[in-house]
Amino acid sequence: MSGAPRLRMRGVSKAFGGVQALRGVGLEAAAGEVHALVGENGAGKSTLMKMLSGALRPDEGEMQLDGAAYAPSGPAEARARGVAMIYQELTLAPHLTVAENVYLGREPRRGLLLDRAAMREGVRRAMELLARVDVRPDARVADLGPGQRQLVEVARALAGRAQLLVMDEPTSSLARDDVGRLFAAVRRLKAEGVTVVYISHFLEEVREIADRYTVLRDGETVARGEVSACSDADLIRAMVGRELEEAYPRVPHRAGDPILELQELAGRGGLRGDLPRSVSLSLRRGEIFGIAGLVGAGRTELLRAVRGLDPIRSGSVRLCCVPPPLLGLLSEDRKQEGLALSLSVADNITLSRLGPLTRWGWLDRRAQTAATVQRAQELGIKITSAQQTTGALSGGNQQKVALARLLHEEAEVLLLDEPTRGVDVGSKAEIYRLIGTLAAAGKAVLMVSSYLPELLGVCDRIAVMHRGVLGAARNASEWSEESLLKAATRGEAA
Amino acid sequence: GGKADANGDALLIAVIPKGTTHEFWKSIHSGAVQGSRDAGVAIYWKGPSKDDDRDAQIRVVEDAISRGVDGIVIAPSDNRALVRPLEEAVKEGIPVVVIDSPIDWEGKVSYIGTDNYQGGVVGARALAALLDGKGKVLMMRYFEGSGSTMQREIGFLETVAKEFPGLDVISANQYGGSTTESCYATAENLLNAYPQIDGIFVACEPTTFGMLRALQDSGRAGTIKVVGFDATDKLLEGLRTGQLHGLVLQNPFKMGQMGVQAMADHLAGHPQPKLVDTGTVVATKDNLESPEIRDLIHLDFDRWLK
Amino acid sequence: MNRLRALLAPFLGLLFVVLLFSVLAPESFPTLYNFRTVSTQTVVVGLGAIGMSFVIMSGGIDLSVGSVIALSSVAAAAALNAGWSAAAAILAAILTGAICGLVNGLLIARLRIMPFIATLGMMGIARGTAKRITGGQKIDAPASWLPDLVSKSSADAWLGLPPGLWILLALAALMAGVLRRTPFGLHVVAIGSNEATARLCGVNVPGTLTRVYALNGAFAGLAGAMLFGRLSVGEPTAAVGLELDIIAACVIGGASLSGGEGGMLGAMIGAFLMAFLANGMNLAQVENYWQEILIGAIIVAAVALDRWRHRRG
Amino acid sequence: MNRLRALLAPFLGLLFVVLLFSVLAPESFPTLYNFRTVSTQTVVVGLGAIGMSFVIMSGGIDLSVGSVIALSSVAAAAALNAGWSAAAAILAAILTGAICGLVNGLLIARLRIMPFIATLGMMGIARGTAKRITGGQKIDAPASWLPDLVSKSSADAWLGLPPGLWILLALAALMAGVLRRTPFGLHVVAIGSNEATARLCGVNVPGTLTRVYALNGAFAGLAGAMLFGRLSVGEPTAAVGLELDIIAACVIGGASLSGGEGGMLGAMIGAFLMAFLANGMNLAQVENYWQEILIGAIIVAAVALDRWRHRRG
Ligand SMILES: Nc1ncnc2c1ncn2[C@@H]1O[C@H](COP(=O)(O)OP(=O)(O)OP(=O)(O)O)[C@@H](O)[C@H]1O
Ligand SMILES: Nc1ncnc2c1ncn2[C@@H]1O[C@H](COP(=O)(O)OP(=O)(O)OP(=O)(O)O)[C@@H](O)[C@H]1O
Ligand SMILES: [Mg+2]
Ligand SMILES: [Mg+2]
Repeated sequence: MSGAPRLRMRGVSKAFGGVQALRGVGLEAAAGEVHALVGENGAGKSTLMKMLSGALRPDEGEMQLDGAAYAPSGPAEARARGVAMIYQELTLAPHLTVAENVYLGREPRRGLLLDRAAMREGVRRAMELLARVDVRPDARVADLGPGQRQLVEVARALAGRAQLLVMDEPTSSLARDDVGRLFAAVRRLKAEGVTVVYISHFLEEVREIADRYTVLRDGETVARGEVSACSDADLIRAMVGRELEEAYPRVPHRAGDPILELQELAGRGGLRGDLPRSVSLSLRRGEIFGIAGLVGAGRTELLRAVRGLDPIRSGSVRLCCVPPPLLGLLSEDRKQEGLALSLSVADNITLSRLGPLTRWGWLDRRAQTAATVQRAQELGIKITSAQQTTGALSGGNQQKVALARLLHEEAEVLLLDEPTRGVDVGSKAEIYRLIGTLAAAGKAVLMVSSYLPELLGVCDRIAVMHRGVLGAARNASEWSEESLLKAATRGEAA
Repeated sequence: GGKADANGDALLIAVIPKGTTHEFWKSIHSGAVQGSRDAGVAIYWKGPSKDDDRDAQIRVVEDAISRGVDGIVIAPSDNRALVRPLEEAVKEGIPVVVIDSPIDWEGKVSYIGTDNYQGGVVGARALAALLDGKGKVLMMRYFEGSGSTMQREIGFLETVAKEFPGLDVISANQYGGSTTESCYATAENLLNAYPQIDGIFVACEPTTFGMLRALQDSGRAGTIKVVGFDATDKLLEGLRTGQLHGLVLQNPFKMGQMGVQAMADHLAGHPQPKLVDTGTVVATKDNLESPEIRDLIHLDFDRWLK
Repeated sequence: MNRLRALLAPFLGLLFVVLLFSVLAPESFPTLYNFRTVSTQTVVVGLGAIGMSFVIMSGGIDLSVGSVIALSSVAAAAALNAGWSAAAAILAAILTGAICGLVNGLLIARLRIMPFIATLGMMGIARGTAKRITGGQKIDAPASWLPDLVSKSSADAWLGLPPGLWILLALAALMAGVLRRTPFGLHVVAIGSNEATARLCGVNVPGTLTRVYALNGAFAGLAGAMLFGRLSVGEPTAAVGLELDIIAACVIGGASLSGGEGGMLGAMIGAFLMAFLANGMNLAQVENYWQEILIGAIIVAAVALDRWRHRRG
Repeated sequence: MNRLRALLAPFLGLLFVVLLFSVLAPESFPTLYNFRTVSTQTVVVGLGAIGMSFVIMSGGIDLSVGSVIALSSVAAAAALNAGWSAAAAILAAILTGAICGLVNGLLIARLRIMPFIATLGMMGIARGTAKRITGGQKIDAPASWLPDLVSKSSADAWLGLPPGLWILLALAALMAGVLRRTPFGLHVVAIGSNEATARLCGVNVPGTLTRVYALNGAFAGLAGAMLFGRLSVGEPTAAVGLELDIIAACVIGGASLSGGEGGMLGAMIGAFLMAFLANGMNLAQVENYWQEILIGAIIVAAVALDRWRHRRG
């Protein structure tokens, strides 16, 4: 028993229809180890981990837990074998309470009935571990914010007495403090001998928490080793398969006349319907303006209010010139909102501005295809045909399709909400270059991001949002990660 | 009848009822079979797939025309809606005999059926006789748009107004609806609404059945004089046990039989009378065993339909 | 609490209808006898609504219940005709319904056919089968104690109320417990709330859904037995469109067709609201078409109110 | 292409039904006269299916069309009675339908009531209103050329086929173009595919949905005028349950009730498949209940096949 690692996967392959997602992947992790799994979008990380959790079954290959063969027939059996997973997409049932969600599928019973007392107690203990006792076991999940929801997700994994815990991008909606608490919990588990597989696109997180790593590229294992024995550049090279010259490529651009002015803007977004509270800013042509802040600060709601998707309570949105410039919004949630995945790439790109593609009220398909192909070339989107279904593209390419729509719209003001969320390192750099190119062409960019290095690397000016109030804007060079974080948590622009 | 050869030796006559789910139609079917045996023709029995659905019955007529039958005997579910398809049948050389319910159309060979208005008149007189010409009377209607029952209902109301000033109609605007259970629920509700009723008139089988069930259930069966329509085993039992007091009976067997016979005779070139009233009689507990009534109610369907 | 607050509107609606007709028809509406009448009229829809609540909570729908109720009423009649006891006839009806429901469940859970479609198909299949069995006729059955269950006479009453009402209330209470207090019920709500989550949490989604539809079929079967009791004949053309009344009862009671929301008490209130409305209108001599118009308007108003409440939080 | 491949199964089904009955009833089924008969029988459902295709593509459903068709047929009859011309009567029917549809659309798009519920309410309201207008009776109307549109006699035919069929086919072709080739159509598909995306892209979602339901109502109104033509009376109790036939036509033709998928050609194939099946069974003397059972089974089979095709990719 002592010789075998906790987890061993060998020669695992999986295909979805024609797509070979995994080909002969191997992965090993010992007891009490935090193992990072990294790779580009679509490399196959989530797919590999879903084999462990029983959500998917491998076409080929074998898996072992503590030396014993492991081939779960479904999530229930995986959990019975001590494997827990936090999925990349939030997987909570909004109509159920926190306790019901945490124990769904393995409810403690008293006779034929649910043992609600035991469920409450278990949740309370898990939340203590995360130092967030404010999340009550009987609260309905629908009433929680996104950060709290992700904590429920974590609690579900913690409450299960797992031997192997898989975390697929668990921090994408977490505030900094909660990330810290999560890491503390992970360290405690590690000390108890639990194995953690940790998936993240943030290399600094990998560096902070992981002992060893495995890199996937195009469904194959391309590198593995000790985290302490490799540099970020090594990791990136393994992930992307080439040297990445610059993480934040800069395209020279100059700010021009003001194009968008917000004054004391207050909206009706957010859980309590009062976000944002007060936002004043002036955006100029050829400028990239960044907004930092914690999850739930109201940044998304600000962009939606400016775009006219959410109602405005008070204050004003003023646009220069007549006719007013067009506003285009890139949604933070590609799957749910950003793209109609079952429609073609052409339809997705042109949907927001069909006018120029019609003659006598009828759509000219050939013009639509031409416009699509042109945008695809400009942005380097890899498509086989304009009529291809958007859902078949990889995540990075999907994000570019969403961006291409803003170009097709000929929007002058681009509202970008987390433009690189869930996007891998290589694609990120391309998107940054694209944003720079747009600014150089005289467009104004208002960019929201929770990833501070990219704000600092890409933006000209940055302001911090705290509880619905936007602080003063300063040049990017005057900010550091520390000062941004401080402003985001305390709300002072100092 | 030139198409006789195409269909084999016998003439083929389509007999089209309004529906297939009431025993009434089984009697017509039996009569039609008897008629076909008497006349040496073949019949083709086909009702609409949805009962009392005019468009569905039109389809059946149209399909019969497509099929190239030699004649159509039909109980039209509407006195106007069926005119056009039947005219088309005549245009295709297919003569039409109408049974059971009248139709506003001159092109028919003959109408053989009950005078529904007269059925209401007979019902009113029977009820008045049971009540000695005075008392509170309730009438529950069938569903909105049902033509033959409407005629009976009018016949009843007009006769009461004209001949029996002592009868007080306290409710006549509530519809039972097209299914048995909706008639039943409405009957229950009406009985609750009127604790003091002396007589009830209902103009077809589902309403009579629903009313009978409601009376039985409320324990008032037998205390209120009821005149209903049509004869099924359940209704006859009600008559025997004194829970119903009169059933206006039509003669569906005769309609089917005479309908097919008239069509065969017409195809053979014999002129037919335009109108034949198959008549209505009121069955009561006392005359149940009389030969006239026995012939109407004790049909052994197996003799014709097996 | 939240769930109780959702019941407020339908409850006030029920109260309003009862008060309104007590004023409009003071002699006949607010009497014990009339209440017994309305109760027996509610039994069929009410039993159907118990099963349908599970289906709607799971995010599904069942359009076949009307047909299944008719088929089960035929089955009960046929069983009695074959010389079976009344209890055995009830079981035969329940079993018939459960089998139809099971087929629905398998189509939905295993072949992954949308509930609307699968049960639309079953609607025709069950109705056709009922007509096939009876040759399209009503079928008579020998006397038994089955009709007494839905009798409103005081002789048959238990504690002054019809036995059918007690059965309905007892089963509603029991199934409310099953829905809220057992793992099975939790799984049903979870599937309706987020099916992918339920799957990932190891809930046996196909198995649970199959059981939900089979359960609904069983309740439709029991409703069919009660319908047989009311009519004392098995009728293949009965209960046409009754599925819409049953769904309406659930919706008026606060259920959401997108799943995860609803409850047994609400469904019962909805069923009684519709029955009192029909009864009161008959008693007050209101023309029948008003009933259709009003029920339609109430359905829309109930949901509009609920949406408005939701939006205000 | 993908979209054509989805039509293969319903088309083969139609072919199979036609061939089957050509063998079973060789004298009467495969004749021009019978084809004219089936065409006129399909016109009402077919017109309904054109509008319903838009609704289903947008991810909605409309349960009220049967009632709206009945109400419109009453409106056509009333208009003729008031001395209007046949063309004006058709317009009156279309307008009546469009108004009902508009109300549905406003409830769905503005008050954000689920389509199932909003149209379930309208189902009762329209039916009750039709009965209210006519006092529950059918209403007679003076003779006009309106019934000739759905006549199958060769005297009224255009190029050998009934005028109604040409109207149906022309409108189906036109609306197929509208669905696939106009911004409005693309917006409808986008809403059915992902409503949030459509909103994000600046599509006027409430406006588009309102127009979709109003359009569907207008087609139901035209179908009502045709039904009046067939019956030559306006009948408030007509077309009960017809909405399910119309939805079934769309589904058999490959539409998905979750939105974004479907098409006009498929809906027409579905409508003709059902009409040929009913007609063939009548001609071949198959008992009615088989028709109900078979249509039910075909609906399920069509969708099961589609699911299976999807899963295989
Ligand atoms: N259910 C599915 N059907 C078809 N293809 C799929 C499915 N799930 C994943 N894929 C494909 O498999 C490949 C691997 O996807 P996976 O989600 O594992 O990537 P990932 O490494 O987790 O990427 P990301 O960093 O974006 O989360 C991708 O090409 C993806 O498109
Ligand atoms: N009331 C709500 N119901 C459902 N989802 C919501 C609600 N409020 C916000 N969200 C969604 O949750 C996600 C995160 O939103 P959040 O509340 O964190 O606001 P935010 O201001 O966008 O946060 P951030 O400042 O990190 O952008 C978004 O997708 C947002 O649309
Ligand atoms: Mg992933
Ligand atoms: Mg956000």
